[in-house]
Amino acid sequence: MSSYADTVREHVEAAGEGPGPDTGHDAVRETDADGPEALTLVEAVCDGLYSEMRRDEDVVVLGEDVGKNGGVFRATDALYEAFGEDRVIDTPLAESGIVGASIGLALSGMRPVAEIQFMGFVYPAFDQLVSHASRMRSRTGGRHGVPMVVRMPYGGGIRAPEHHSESKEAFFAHEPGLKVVTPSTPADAKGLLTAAIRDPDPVVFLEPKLIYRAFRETVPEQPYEVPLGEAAVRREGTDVSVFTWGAMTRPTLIAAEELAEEGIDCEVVDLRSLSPLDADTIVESFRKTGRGAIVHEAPKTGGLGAEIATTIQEEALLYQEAPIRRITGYDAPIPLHALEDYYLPQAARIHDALRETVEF
Amino acid sequence: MSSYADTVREHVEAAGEGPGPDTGHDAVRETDADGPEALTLVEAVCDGLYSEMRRDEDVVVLGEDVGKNGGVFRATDALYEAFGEDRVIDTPLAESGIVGASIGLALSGMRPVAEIQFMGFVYPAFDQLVSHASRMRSRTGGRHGVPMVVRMPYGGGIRAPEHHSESKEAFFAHEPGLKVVTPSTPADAKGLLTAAIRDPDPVVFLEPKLIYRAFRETVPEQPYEVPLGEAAVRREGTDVSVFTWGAMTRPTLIAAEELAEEGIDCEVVDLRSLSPLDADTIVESFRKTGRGAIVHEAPKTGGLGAEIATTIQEEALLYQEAPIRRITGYDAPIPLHALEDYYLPQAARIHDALRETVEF
Amino acid sequence: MNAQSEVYEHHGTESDRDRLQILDEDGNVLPGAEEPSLSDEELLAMYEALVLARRFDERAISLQRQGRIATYAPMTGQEGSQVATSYALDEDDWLFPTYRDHAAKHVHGMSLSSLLAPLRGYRDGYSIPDDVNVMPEYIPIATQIPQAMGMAWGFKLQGQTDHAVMCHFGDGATSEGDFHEGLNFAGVFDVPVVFVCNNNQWAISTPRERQTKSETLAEKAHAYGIESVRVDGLDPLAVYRATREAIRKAKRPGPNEGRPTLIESVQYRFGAHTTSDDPSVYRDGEAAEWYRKRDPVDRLAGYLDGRGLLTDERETVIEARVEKRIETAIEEAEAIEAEPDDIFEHVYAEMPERLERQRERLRDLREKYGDDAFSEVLE
Amino acid sequence: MNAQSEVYEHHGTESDRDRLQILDEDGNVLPGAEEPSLSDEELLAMYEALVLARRFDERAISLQRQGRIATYAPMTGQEGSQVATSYALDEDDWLFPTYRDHAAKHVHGMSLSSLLAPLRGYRDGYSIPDDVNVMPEYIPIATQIPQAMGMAWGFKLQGQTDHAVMCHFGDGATSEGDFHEGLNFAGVFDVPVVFVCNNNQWAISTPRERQTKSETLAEKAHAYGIESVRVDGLDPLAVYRATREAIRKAKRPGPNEGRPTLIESVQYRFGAHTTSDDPSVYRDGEAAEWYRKRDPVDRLAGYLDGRGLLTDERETVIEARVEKRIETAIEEAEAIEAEPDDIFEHVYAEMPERLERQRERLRDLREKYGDDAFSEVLE
Ligand SMILES: Cc1ncc(C[n+]2csc(CCOP(=O)(O)OP(=O)(O)O)c2C)c(N)n1
Ligand SMILES: Cc1ncc(C[n+]2csc(CCOP(=O)(O)OP(=O)(O)O)c2C)c(N)n1
Ligand SMILES: [Mg+2]
Ligand SMILES: [Mg+2]
Repeated sequence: MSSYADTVREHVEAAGEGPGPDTGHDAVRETDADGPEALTLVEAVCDGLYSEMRRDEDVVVLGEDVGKNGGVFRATDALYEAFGEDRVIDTPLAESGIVGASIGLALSGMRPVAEIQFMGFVYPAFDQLVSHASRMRSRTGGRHGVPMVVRMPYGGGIRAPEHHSESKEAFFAHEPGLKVVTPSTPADAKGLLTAAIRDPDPVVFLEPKLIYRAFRETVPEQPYEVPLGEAAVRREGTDVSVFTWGAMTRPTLIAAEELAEEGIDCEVVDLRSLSPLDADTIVESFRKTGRGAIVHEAPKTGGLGAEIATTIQEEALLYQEAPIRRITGYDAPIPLHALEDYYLPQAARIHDALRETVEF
Repeated sequence: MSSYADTVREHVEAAGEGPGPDTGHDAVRETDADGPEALTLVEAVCDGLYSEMRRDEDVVVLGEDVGKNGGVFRATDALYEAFGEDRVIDTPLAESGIVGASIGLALSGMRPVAEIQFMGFVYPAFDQLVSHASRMRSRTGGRHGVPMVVRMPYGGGIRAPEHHSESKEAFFAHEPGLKVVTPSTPADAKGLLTAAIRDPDPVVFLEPKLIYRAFRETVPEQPYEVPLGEAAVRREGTDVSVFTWGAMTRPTLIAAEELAEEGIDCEVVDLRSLSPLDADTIVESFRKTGRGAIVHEAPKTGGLGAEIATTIQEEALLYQEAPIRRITGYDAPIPLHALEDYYLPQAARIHDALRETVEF
Repeated sequence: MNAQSEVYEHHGTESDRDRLQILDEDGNVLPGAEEPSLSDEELLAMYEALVLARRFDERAISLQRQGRIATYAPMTGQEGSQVATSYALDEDDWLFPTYRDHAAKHVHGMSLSSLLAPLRGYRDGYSIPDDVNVMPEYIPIATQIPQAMGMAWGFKLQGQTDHAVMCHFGDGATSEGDFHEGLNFAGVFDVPVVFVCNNNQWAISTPRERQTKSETLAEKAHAYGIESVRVDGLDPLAVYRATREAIRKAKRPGPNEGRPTLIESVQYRFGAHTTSDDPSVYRDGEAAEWYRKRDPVDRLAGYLDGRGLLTDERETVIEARVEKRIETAIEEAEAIEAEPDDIFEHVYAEMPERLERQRERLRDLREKYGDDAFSEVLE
Repeated sequence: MNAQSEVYEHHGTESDRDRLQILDEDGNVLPGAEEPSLSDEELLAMYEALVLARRFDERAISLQRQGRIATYAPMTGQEGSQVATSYALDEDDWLFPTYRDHAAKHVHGMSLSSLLAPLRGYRDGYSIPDDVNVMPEYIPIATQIPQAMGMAWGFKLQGQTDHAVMCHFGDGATSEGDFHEGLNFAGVFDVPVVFVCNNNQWAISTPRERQTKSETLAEKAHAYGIESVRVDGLDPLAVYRATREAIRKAKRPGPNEGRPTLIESVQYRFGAHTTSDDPSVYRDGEAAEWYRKRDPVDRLAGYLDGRGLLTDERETVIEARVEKRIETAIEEAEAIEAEPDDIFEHVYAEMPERLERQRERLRDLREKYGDDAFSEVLE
C-alpha cells in the first residue's frame, strides 16, 4: 500500500521552494512554528486558498458569503481579514453573474476562484461554464485561456435540505475544455486546489462536504501541487479494482478492509481527477485484477461509472473476468435526509457488490 | 428487416380512432383528402403539434419566434394562424423564463410545448429543467406532475454558426425524472411527439435538424403514438449490433449496407428513447451478435455511448466477443463548420470501426 | 464596503423612505391612515396566527438544538408580513413559499406538522393535500418566480379568473436572473400574480446594499412596466391592505390597471439566517434594535388592545391553544416513519423497469444486512 | 398582441421620446445641438468606415446567396451606431461584440477578412491578433454581459485605469437573466463598463414591445442604480458623443459619477435578421420607412456635404478604396484552408492523452480513406 503521506511529500519536494514560512495566517491555521500540522479537509481548502493568494496577488476569491462570513462552511475563513474586500469578495446572489464575472476577471489577467455555495445551485451558471469558460481557449485559437477555479461543496450525507446534496460531476466531465477534480483527503484538497488555481484552464473543484471535517491529516504549510489528471491508488490489492472518488473513498476502503478478512484483496483507486480521467492508472489496475467496480454517489444512469467501465472494456476486455459493477446513487433524486443513507452507497452495499464481482 | 411503415401502422391501429379527418390545416400539410401523405421530419413535427393541439385544447406552444414567424425552422408553421396568439405564443428572449413558465403552465393544468431555438441555448434553462421540472412529481409525493415537452433542434452538419450544432443529450439523460427522446424519421417524429405531449412527465424532445428536410415519408394524418421507451431495430443483422439515434441513424445504415457487401451483417438499433433506455432491446440484440458499437455525435467522454456499453457488459458480458466501440464526436467542442464533417461520425468512420469490431 | 456601518446607517434612511404604514410603532393607527375592513374575529384570528408563528419559531429553534429537526430558517420579525399576506389570499389562490415562509404556508392551509416533516427529512411536508393550494417550499433562490408567473398565466389563458398566484422571495432573490425573467414575462403577458419580496435586509451575510445599487427593491418593477408598492413589513395591517389590493387587481383589474404587482415588504431578519448561521460574525445587533421596537406581534397586540379586544384572559387562552397545537404537531411529525421504498416512488408517473430493479436490489440488501447497515453513512 | 400594428404605431411614439440627437434627418445640425469635437479627417474617416460597412453588408449578403459564406447577420441601418461607438473607444479599451457587430469590430482593429473567416467556417476570425482588443463575437444572447462586466472589474481591481470595456447587445438581450445579473454587478462594484443596447426594434420576429413592457430600455438601468442615456442610433454624431462621454466616465468618473453606463441606441433593423430570415412573414415594411429616411450613411454624408467636406471626387475615391479592400478581404478569406488537426488544438493549454489519440485516429482515417470520405455528412 503506497503511503499517502509519501505521495504528498514527493509533490512538495517536486514543487521546490515555496514563499517561505508565514506568520500572518494564524486564524486560518494555528501554525506550529516547526512544521506542518493536522488539518481537516475544509481547513486544507482554506489553507490552499490562503497560500496561493499569498503567493500570487492575481488570485481573488468571490462568491456568496465568502467574505466577512468566511463561507457557509468556513472554507474561506479569515481570508477577508487577511486580504481585504478587494480580494475576498462578497457578490450579489447570482451564480451566472459570479461565473460570468469570473470569466471576465480571468480575461483581464486575474485568477478568480469562485465559490458556488452548493453544487445544487450551480445550474444558473451552467451556461457560462459549458458554453463559455470551457471553450474560450479553443474559440480564440489559443489567445485567451480562462484560468479560473469554480469550487463547490457536493454530495450527500450531512442531513442537508433539498437541493443541498447533489452529486452531478458527470455534467461537467462531459464538457470538453473543463477539468474536474475532487479530493478525498485534506492533503489532496490543498494540493489539488493549488494545482487547479495554477492551471491555465478552468477547473471545477468539487468538495466532498460529508468529509469536510471527518478527519485530520498532516498538511504541509508550504504550497504544493497534486497534479491534475493523476489518480491515487489508496490500497493495493489483487482480486478486484474499485474506482471511486470524494466522500465515497472512505466507505470503499472500509469495505475493502472487511473483505480482506474474508480473504478478498481489493485495490482501491481514488480518481481525484474526473476530467481528464487517468485512464492509464485505471486500466493498469484492472489488468492486474481482471475485475472491477465503481462507487459513486451520483445517479447510476449516465454517471461517470459508465465512462470508466466503458474505457476499461475498450482497453482491457481480454482481461475482464466479471461484469464491472456500479455501486451508485439510484436513478431518482436524492431523497430528503431521512432516507439518504439508503440512497448513498455505504460499506455494506459496496461489500456486497464486490463480493459478487469476485465470486462471478 | 422489420418494415418501418409496418411499425407505424401498428401504432396507428393501437391508438384507435383519432378525432377524424381535418380540413383546416392546409397550411401545415397540404392534405390529400384521401389519406396520408409524405412529410419531412420537420413537417411531421409541425403536424404532430397541430393534431395534438386540435385534440386537446390544453396544449399550448411557446417560445422564441414560434408564433407569427412559425419558428426559425418552420416547425410551428401556420399554427399561429390556426390556433391564435393565446395558444401559439411568442415569448421574450429568455430560456429560463420559457421553461420556468412552462412548469407553471403545466401546474395550472395546461400541457405546454416549449421550443428552445437551438440546443446550444437551453443552458440558461438548465436549472429549471434539472432542478424543477424533473423532480416536481417526486418532491410533491405525486400530487403535481409536470406534463410538458421541451423541443429543441440539436446536432451538427448544417453549416450553422458557433453554438448551433451541439449534441448534449447526455446532460438530460443523467437527470432522473426527465424523459429524453429523439426521432430519426418523420413518422417517428410525429408519433414520439404525440406520445411526449400526452405523457404525464416532462419530456426533452430532441430534433435532429440535419435531417429536418432530408427525406419524406408517409405520415398518417390521424394522431398516433410511438411509445416512449422503445427502441426500433432498423436493420436486422447477426454479426454486430450498432446502437445509434437521431441523424446518425442514416450514416450508420449506409455503413451497414456497405459492410453487407463485404459479407458483414450489421444490426442497427435506433434507440429513439434516450431516457429511459430500452435496455431490453439493446441487450437482446447484443446477445444475438456478441459484438457492438455505438454511434453518436456528442463528445465521447461521458456520452451516452458509455451508458449503453456499460449496461451491455453488466447484462451480457458472457456473450461479449469484442470491445464495444464508440464512434462519436471528439472530446473537443464541435468546430466551426469548415471542419464539422471531420468531427461528426460519417459512414467511412463507422464502417471502419465496425469492421474492426467484427475482426477483433 | 463595510457592511456593518452601512446597515447601521440604513435603518435611519429606511425609516424615512416612503412606505405604506398604518400602525405606529406602538400599534396606534397613524393619523390619516385607513384600517382595512377586518372584523374583530378576523383580527383576533390574525393575532393568534402571529402568536403561533412566534412560538413555532422559538420551538423549532430549540428542536433543532436538540437534534430533533435539521437546519431551520427562523422567521421572527417576519411573521407579521407572512401572516398578513396569506390572510389576504382567497382560498382558491395559490401560494409559492420559500424555506422561510412557514407561517405563510400554515395560514393558507398547511398543517403545522407538515411544516416540521421536511425538517425531519420526510417529504410528507411537501406532499400538499389536494385541497390546499400551497406549493412545496422553494430552496433554489428565485426559481419559483417564473413558475408562479407561469401558473398565473395558465389560469388566465384558461379563463379561470378565480385564481391569483402569490409568490414569495427575499431581497437576495432580486439579483438572480429568474427574478428578472419572471417579472418581465408577468409584465408582457399581464398575468394575475403578486410578487412579494420579503426584504429582510440580509441574504445570509450579504446586506441589502451589496445586493443592488437601486435605492429600493420596489422600483425594480418599473423595468418590467409593472406596478409596485413598498410597505412596512412589520405592520400587519399595512401588509394586509397592500396585499389584498394587489390580489384584487390581479383577478379583477380596473380599466388602466395591470394585473401583476411587486410588493416590497420591508422587514428585518431579527435572528440568524438559519440555525447553522452565526450572524455575530458579520453584523452587530444595532440595526435590529430599530426594527425590534416595531415588533409585528407587539404592534398588533397594541392595536387590539387599543380596540379593547385583547384581554389578559384571551391572551392566556391563545397562548395555551397555540402551545397545544405545536405540541400535537411535533408528536405527529415525530411519528412519521422512514419508508425506503419512497425513494423510488413518483420519479415518474410509471416506474421504469430499471428503477424497479433498483428498488428490488435495495429491498434485498435490507433483508440481507438489516436496516442497521444503513443507519449512518460514514463521515 | 398584434406585432405589426404595434410596430406600425411605434415609430410614431419612438420619434417623440426623449433621445439624444445632433443631426436632423438630412444631416443638418439641430438648433442648440453641440457637435462633438472631431477633426475633418476624423469625420471623413468615420464616413469612409460607414460606406465600407454598407458595402460590406451588401457584398456579404450576396456572397451568402452564392453559397460562398454561411448565414450572415446584416447590419444595414445599424452601421452608423456601430462605427460611432467604436470610434469613441481608445485603443486600449476592449470590445465585446455580437454576431451583428461587424463594423464595430472592424473599426476597433479587426481586419475585414477576419470578419469573413468564421462565416466560411474557420475560427481564424475568432483568433483575435494580440494587439487588437476585440473579443470573438458572442452568439448566445446576453452571455457576454457578465463577462464584459467582469473584465472591466478586473481592470479596476488591478488598478489598470487605461481600459474601459464596451459591451454590445440587442433589445432582445435585455430579457435574459445575464443582462440583469451583469448590470446589477456593474452597479454594485462600480466597474468601468459601457453597455450598448442596440435596440433595432426586433429580436428576429419578436417586436420590441413584446420583449418587455417597460417604456424604454434605457430606463432599466435605474433598477441597477446606474446611469443611462437614450440616443438616436441613426445619428452617428449623437452616438459618438454619448459613447465618448460614457467611456470618459468609465475611466475617469467625476465626484458623484458612477462608472458604468447603459446606452440605448435606438435603431431599426432595415433588413432581415439573418440571410436565413424572411421578415415579410412577420412585419410589413412601413415602420422601416420612417427610419430609412434617417439613414445614417446619408445623414453623415449630408452633414459632411454641409461642411463642404464631401466632394464628388472624394466620394469616388472612397467608393473605389472600399471596393478594393472588400475584394482583397474576400480573396484572403477564401484562401484559408481546412486543417482538421485544428479540431483538437487549444481545447486545453496542454493536449490530454485521450485527445491526442483521437487526433491520431482521425489522421489515420484520413490517410486510409482520403479527405473525400469526409467531404459531406449525409443529409
Ligand atoms: C440559487 C441559489 N443560490 C444560493 C443558495 C444558498 N442560499 C440559501 S438562502 C440564501 C440567501 C437568500 O437571501 P434572500 O433571498 O434575501 O432570502 P432570506 O433567506 O433572507 O429570506 C442563499 C445564498 C440557494 N439556496 N439558491
Ligand atoms: C441564448 C440564446 N437564445 C436564443 C438565440 C437565438 N437567437 C439568435 S439572434 C436572436 C434574436 C436576438 O435579438 P436581439 O438581442 O434584439 O439582437 P439582434 O439580432 O436584433 O441584433 C435569437 C433569439 C441565441 N442566439 N441565444
Ligand atoms: Mg433576505
Ligand atoms: Mg434586436
